[in-house]
Amino acid sequence: MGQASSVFDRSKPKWCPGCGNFVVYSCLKDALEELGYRPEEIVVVCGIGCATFIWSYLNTNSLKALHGRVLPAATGVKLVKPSLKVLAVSGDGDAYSIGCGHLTHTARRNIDLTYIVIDNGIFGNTRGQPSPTTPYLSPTKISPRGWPEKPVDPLLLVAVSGATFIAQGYVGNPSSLREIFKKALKHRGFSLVNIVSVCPTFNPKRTITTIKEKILDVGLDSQRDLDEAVKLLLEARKAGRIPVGVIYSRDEPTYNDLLNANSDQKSIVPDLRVLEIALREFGLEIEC
Amino acid sequence: MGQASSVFDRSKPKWCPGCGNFVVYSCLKDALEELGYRPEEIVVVCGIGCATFIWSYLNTNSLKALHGRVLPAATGVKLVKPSLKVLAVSGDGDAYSIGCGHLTHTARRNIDLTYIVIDNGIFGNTRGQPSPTTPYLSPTKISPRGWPEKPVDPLLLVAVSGATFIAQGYVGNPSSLREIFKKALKHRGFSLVNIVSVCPTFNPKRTITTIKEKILDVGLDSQRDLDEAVKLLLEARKAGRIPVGVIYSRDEPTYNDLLNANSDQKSIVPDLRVLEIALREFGLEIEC
Amino acid sequence: MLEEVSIRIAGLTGLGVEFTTEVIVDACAKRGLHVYTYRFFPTIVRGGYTFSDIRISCRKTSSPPDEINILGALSKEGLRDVDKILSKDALIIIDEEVDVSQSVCKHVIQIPIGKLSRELKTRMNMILLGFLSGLLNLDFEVVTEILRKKKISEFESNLRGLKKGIRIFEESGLEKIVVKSYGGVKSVIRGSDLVALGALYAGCKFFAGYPITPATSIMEALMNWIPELGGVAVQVEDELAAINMVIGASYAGARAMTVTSGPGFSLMAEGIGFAGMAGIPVVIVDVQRVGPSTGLPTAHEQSDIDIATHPSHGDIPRIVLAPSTIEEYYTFTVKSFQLSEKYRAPVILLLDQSYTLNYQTIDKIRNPEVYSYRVSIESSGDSIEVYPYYDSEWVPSPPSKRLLIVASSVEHDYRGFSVQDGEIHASMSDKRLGKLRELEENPVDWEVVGDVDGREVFITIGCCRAAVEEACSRLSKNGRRFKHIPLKQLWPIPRKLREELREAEVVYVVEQNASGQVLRLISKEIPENCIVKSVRRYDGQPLRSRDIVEVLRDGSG
Amino acid sequence: MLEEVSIRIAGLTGLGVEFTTEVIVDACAKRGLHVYTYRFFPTIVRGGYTFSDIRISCRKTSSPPDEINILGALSKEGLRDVDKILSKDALIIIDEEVDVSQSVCKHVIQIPIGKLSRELKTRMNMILLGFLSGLLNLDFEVVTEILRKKKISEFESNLRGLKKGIRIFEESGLEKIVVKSYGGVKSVIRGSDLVALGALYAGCKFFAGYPITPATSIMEALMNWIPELGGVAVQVEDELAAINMVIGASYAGARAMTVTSGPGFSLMAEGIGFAGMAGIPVVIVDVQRVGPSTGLPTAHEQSDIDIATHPSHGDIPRIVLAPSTIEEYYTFTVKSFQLSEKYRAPVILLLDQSYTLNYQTIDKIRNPEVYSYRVSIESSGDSIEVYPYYDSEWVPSPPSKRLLIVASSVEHDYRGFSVQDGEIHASMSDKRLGKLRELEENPVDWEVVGDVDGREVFITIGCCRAAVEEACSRLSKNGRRFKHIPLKQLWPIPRKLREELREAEVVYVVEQNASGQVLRLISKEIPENCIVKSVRRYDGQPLRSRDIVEVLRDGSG
Ligand SMILES: Cc1ncc(C[n+]2csc(CCOP(=O)(O)OP(=O)(O)O)c2C)c(N)n1
Ligand SMILES: Cc1ncc(C[n+]2csc(CCOP(=O)(O)OP(=O)(O)O)c2C)c(N)n1
Ligand code: SF4
Ligand code: SF4
Ligand SMILES: [Mg+2]
Ligand SMILES: [Mg+2]
Repeated sequence: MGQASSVFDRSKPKWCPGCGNFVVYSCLKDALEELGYRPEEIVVVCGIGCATFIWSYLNTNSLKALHGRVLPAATGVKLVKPSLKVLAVSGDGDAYSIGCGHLTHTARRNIDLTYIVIDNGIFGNTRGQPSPTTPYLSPTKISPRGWPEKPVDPLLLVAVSGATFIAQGYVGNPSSLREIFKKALKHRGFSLVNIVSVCPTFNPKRTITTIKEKILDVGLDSQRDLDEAVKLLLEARKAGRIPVGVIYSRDEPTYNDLLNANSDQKSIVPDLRVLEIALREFGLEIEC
Repeated sequence: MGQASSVFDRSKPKWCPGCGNFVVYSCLKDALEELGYRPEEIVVVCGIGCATFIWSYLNTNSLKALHGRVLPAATGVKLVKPSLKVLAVSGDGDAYSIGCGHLTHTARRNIDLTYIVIDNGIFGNTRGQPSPTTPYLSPTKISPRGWPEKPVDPLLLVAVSGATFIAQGYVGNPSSLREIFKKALKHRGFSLVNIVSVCPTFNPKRTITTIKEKILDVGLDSQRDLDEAVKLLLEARKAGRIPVGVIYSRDEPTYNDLLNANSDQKSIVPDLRVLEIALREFGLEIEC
Repeated sequence: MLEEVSIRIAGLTGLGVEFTTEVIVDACAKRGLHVYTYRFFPTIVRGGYTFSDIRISCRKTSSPPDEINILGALSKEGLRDVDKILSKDALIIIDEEVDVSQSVCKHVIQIPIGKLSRELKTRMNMILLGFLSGLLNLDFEVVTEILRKKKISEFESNLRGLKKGIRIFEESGLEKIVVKSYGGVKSVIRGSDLVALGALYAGCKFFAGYPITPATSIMEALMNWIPELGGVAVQVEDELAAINMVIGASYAGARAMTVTSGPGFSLMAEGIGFAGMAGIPVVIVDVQRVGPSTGLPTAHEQSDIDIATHPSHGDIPRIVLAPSTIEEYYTFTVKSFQLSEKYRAPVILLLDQSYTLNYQTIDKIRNPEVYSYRVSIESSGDSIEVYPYYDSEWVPSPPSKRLLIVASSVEHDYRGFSVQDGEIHASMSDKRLGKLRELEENPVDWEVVGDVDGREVFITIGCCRAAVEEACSRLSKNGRRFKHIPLKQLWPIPRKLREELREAEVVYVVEQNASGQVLRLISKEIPENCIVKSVRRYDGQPLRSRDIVEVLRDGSG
Repeated sequence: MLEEVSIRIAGLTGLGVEFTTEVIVDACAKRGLHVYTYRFFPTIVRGGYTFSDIRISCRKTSSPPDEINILGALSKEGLRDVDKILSKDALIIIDEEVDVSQSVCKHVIQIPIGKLSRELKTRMNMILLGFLSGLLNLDFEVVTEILRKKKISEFESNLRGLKKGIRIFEESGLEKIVVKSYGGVKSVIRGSDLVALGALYAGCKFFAGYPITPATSIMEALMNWIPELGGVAVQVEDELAAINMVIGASYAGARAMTVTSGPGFSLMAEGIGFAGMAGIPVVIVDVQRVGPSTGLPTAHEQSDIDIATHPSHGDIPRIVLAPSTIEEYYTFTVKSFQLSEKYRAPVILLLDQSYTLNYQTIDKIRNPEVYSYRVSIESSGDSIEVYPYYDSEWVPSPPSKRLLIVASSVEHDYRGFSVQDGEIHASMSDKRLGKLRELEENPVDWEVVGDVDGREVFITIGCCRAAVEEACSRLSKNGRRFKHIPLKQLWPIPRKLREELREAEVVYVVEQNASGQVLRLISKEIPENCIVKSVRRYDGQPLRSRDIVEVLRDGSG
């Protein structure tokens, strides 16, 4: 697991022993290295939660944002500095509970960034409450009689919202996860990588073994159209399977493309062109 | 249009001439009457926007909530007073822009309420900005070169989130709309009725005629399962059609059911049973 | 020739009150007259009561008129609530079909507005416009030109109405009302446009916002102009997205801003704290409206002072400015960007609905000096350095060669790295807050007007300045000596305030909210032995100078 | 026999510092001793530095100890930062594998904690617990029983460790440390449980919340107990949903509350304004943590006073209370519900992390009288009436026969119907704010302690009360006379405060934030001629009495 020192190492990762975040962290680092990125070219925007501690350990530009507001913050970065590679990192609570609205909107804008969500089915950092991916009717510390919410289906959600790259990985198969990351990072447009992960401390029922039993390998080279992708996801859900691989991928204009915002912003201060606008629109003279 | 005076009339509706809200208002009133409801049994929870002015004109219990927070407020009502019939009313901005996150969560909880969204493809009340259902790439007052967001697909969104009743109506066919309302009101669980409507003042391009051309009647008695419903919606979208009717309907336990909250709350004050809990858990004596 | 005349155009929304106002205002300005306008309008788009007051004067005035001399009513609703505001000799122009027998006013001219508009297939407001432009002696060519420019598609029918209205005026035998004018063509503009222009001048290259009355017009202006200058402006899903996107954009190097009103500002609370903690410069414009909660979305109030000065949990650095003249709508916006960079703090610009949405004549503006702390820092050598994002005068941004920029909502050391250490938190807190002491000593555009030795002292906020200046200049003729401090920097509270009040005998704090938010904010600066009078008007309309005159006459407050 | 002894258990998260603390505390309380605990812990779940201070005393104390007499370290990190806090004759118990050559302390006992735990397949903390229970003369049966009750699954291995630890202590030849005790078994509890119990007693039947440290423990308690009493408690998607759901539930008739901490509170800003505008009673608990922004989520601070007292845009009515004793965590919660109904205002309960999360002994509680304004009103006759939701003493709710209940975020008349009228807005504003004047005159649980004639006056907030009381009682032995006002009602500001300060010569305002938020809030109540000292500690840890003693000795502030 990424033992050799890397340009992306900042400090030694700290999570509970056996935490899935270690795997994600090292696969991501490997993928970035293999694609030849340099730390200065990358901005990692993170929310709050155990998953997002990646930001402390990964040596890149980074913006530690608010809980649930990762995508708007990451969008802001991409819109003014399109030359940067933007990664957004969340846990399942950050992304699908408080952040759920932004997910739909960011997907439909096709913002060119990769959203990595480490989905351990629990709020780890707040010590083990159910999350939007906690299984329906399962008992939890605050719902002994069963959790009364059907889980969010993040892949379907972004599929119907307009995401142009949808993938799922899991922490039991690091080499596949690394490849998924590479595909997602190379994609131009909004990509979601949901990673089925484990939290041995607060969600001990979910282990790599129990996940493994449900894996459905869907490969890394999706030629599916949206209908087929949705069908695959619906069927997997019905069968209780976890599809792993690239589910959907398609080239479409990004938000930056449509806004004609494909070069880096530099604020020219003061911007004297405004004097013309003032004169033209209001006959207003502004002296310098 | 509901000329005869009704127990549900509070004051004369005021919208711009030709506004689709008139039709929705009168169909809803008719549906409530035909189902034999009394004003005291109903709570209308509204957001902010032209659509939501219905709350002023309809004579029921009513809670005028915040922009985008209709569903949480309505959920609160239903959870403590299950005997009430709860209607939530929004415009497309209220429901799908700022309120988008709550939509997914309310659907997956299967809260027993009917959500009526009047979708005129525009922010009417703030004077005509694009909404989440404004067509992709269409020019708007703030995006002369085309609106750069793919529209939200509310029906698909709630379908994959777990809504148990999904319907779409349109203001060009009041009698069908009335029947759709009746079906939705009779449904036990979360029902969304999206109504394709018109705003002649700020969205003049969308008229009843242009809508009518795209209507795809899917009937009022859906026997579809979720896969079929999703397929129908995807196909209609691809074909540029607007499906109208009941798209999906299914009985499932509601959140109230699972929380065992099916009788009306009355606060017993003071609740002396707490003295036992204090003693049992902490050996703490509380004197009265 | 008169020195000033005030007109009210009133009726229902959808009848063109706003359009009529704009044409009259434009035509007056072209004639060298000064104008100030204020429009009252409801939330419903069509069919609600609305009016527009136009003050036409030979002098620059920036507050609503004490009296209305001419009322042009487009429907019977136009007569609502006019008793209190009409001058004794006021003239009412109204449709002949309206029953005016209840009218308090002797001078009522009834003309067949409705009938003629139907006959001529023109709009009612055009007939009224014609009548008024005759009455006010507006130049026909000028008015025609304005009509053509404003709505070319309806030009022909509008012109028909205009001409008919003029004819009716001429047949009425009424005398023309002519206001003196000095100097040439005046420029008229709304505060919203000035804010947008100021932002552009300051190099604002990113805007994200969500529509909300009365801030939408700034947003719309920015959405149109920013792309023209090569920047990015977006309408997003809600205010949470807006503020966080602006933070992301600013982190990445662009001068960035958002605009909103009360409800949206409340939603931005957490984001504003994030900007303050991470030291990311942002500018937030809050155009105030009647609160609390959804309140009266279209009406004027100054009740966001509490939240603007205490915008988030924890000890966050913040700068709150409230421009007091229309010119400052421009200059303060320009300055906000540089202040937010220098102090690494969110700058909140508190505006008035009345100045933001309404046209008034404006003096020639002088651009303030503008300076940017944004730099591109190139690190040398092989190794990658982490830049102390927070702990520096300069604001670099990615991508920078071999340099990483770290910023965080979590407590951090000077490089931006997370810490758990309470001592570091304490020293970082001191650093974040300490910088602002400079502004406490040297507040932005501090000004004391009126009689600097006056013992009766006014403290005003925002647009209240104009009404108070007008009232004071009237009453100082009776020998009373008024000092007047338009409080433009609400946070940090300027130390100079205390000094200026040292000799005060009476302090009037003038603001437009129910609870006296400004007074509460600054009350500890007022010497104990002095009489404090809280002057508040909070009925949704901007202060008039007569409100102040009454207070001063009564001695009440 | 000693009067008191203080222990620190320290190490890394995941090693059982918390568990060990709970067992010791429980066993002490069973022996009739008083305890106060404070735990420092990081955001990372496993592997971060943590400690827990336990103060064991014959008297009730509610502030952290000035000195630690015994340090039990579970790993080398346990030695961090101890120089300043260890007493001169302190004893350190630590693993034999740790290098202690740098230790300042002479009394270091090294025991094979790690080795034995591996050998015995038990946890390290159990061996330490055994050692400490020997040292503190805890009853073996009692400790065993607690272990059995707390974690039955690990009981056997825990017992092995315990016994081994006791044996090592016995072999060490150290003397036992015995603290005097008066009276019988004490009850120990955390503030979080008291808040939950108080809410239940008040008849709270609805809870909605979103997890956030350090408020989660209240939420978890409520989620467990509310359904037991037939109510509804839900965890929802975010704080926006939580506050709005609570508003919906309260409108529908249930006493309802939510709990959060700073970031969540900021997100609730808009909702709190809605409750205030619509007159819907809600209780919002804010357990403060270090801000701004995400800050230090697990550390103690009192920096949400600014936002709690100014929580939303517009002029909203609000009541802000800050309990000053652990008993008040219960009684204030009970009262909050009835205050929010009586005044139709949101009640914000500002709590301290330190009291909320940590166990301490508690006096027997007397229930306050509790009263509900909720009624079911049955209208008679045929017609349907609309109930004046806002404009009444009583709070009815749907369904009521032939009665409709209307409540609104938009400005409304007395029935709840939307208006555009500014005059109505003005009068409704007065009505909303006017009610609170009663609380200004008669604040909740007003108390002045210490020497009521003292000219040196302390004003404290929350848990600072205890440290100040302790310091004052120590220093008043030297003849100084201290008056002490624990400020429990932060909004509206009690008028009595001004009266009580009239004779003051020095006022010390003691609070735990960087900028002096309480001082700012009340500074206008302090007479001008008196010396004001702002005493602040903001390094994430609760105030100790020695902090105050130092200030009083220095004369600095
Ligand atoms: C506004 C706000 N609400 C709540 C929190 C508390 N909080 C921190 S992380 C988190 C959720 C953690 O769950 P997840 O996103 O799944 O991350 P994990 O820890 O499981 O990796 C919550 C609720 C917060 N920081 N901010
Ligand atoms: C927090 C907040 N942000 C913004 C607004 C302003 N606002 C009022 S209604 C509305 C949207 C209206 O659009 P829609 O929901 O589609 O309703 P319509 O008027 O079209 O019926 C907006 C943005 C507000 N009231 N509150
Ligand atoms: S609590 Fe769970 S998610 Fe967090 S670090 Fe530990 S194992 Fe990982
Ligand atoms: S603006 Fe549009 S939505 Fe609003 S009332 Fe007018 S037509 Fe209807
Ligand atoms: Mg998680
Ligand atoms: Mg709409």
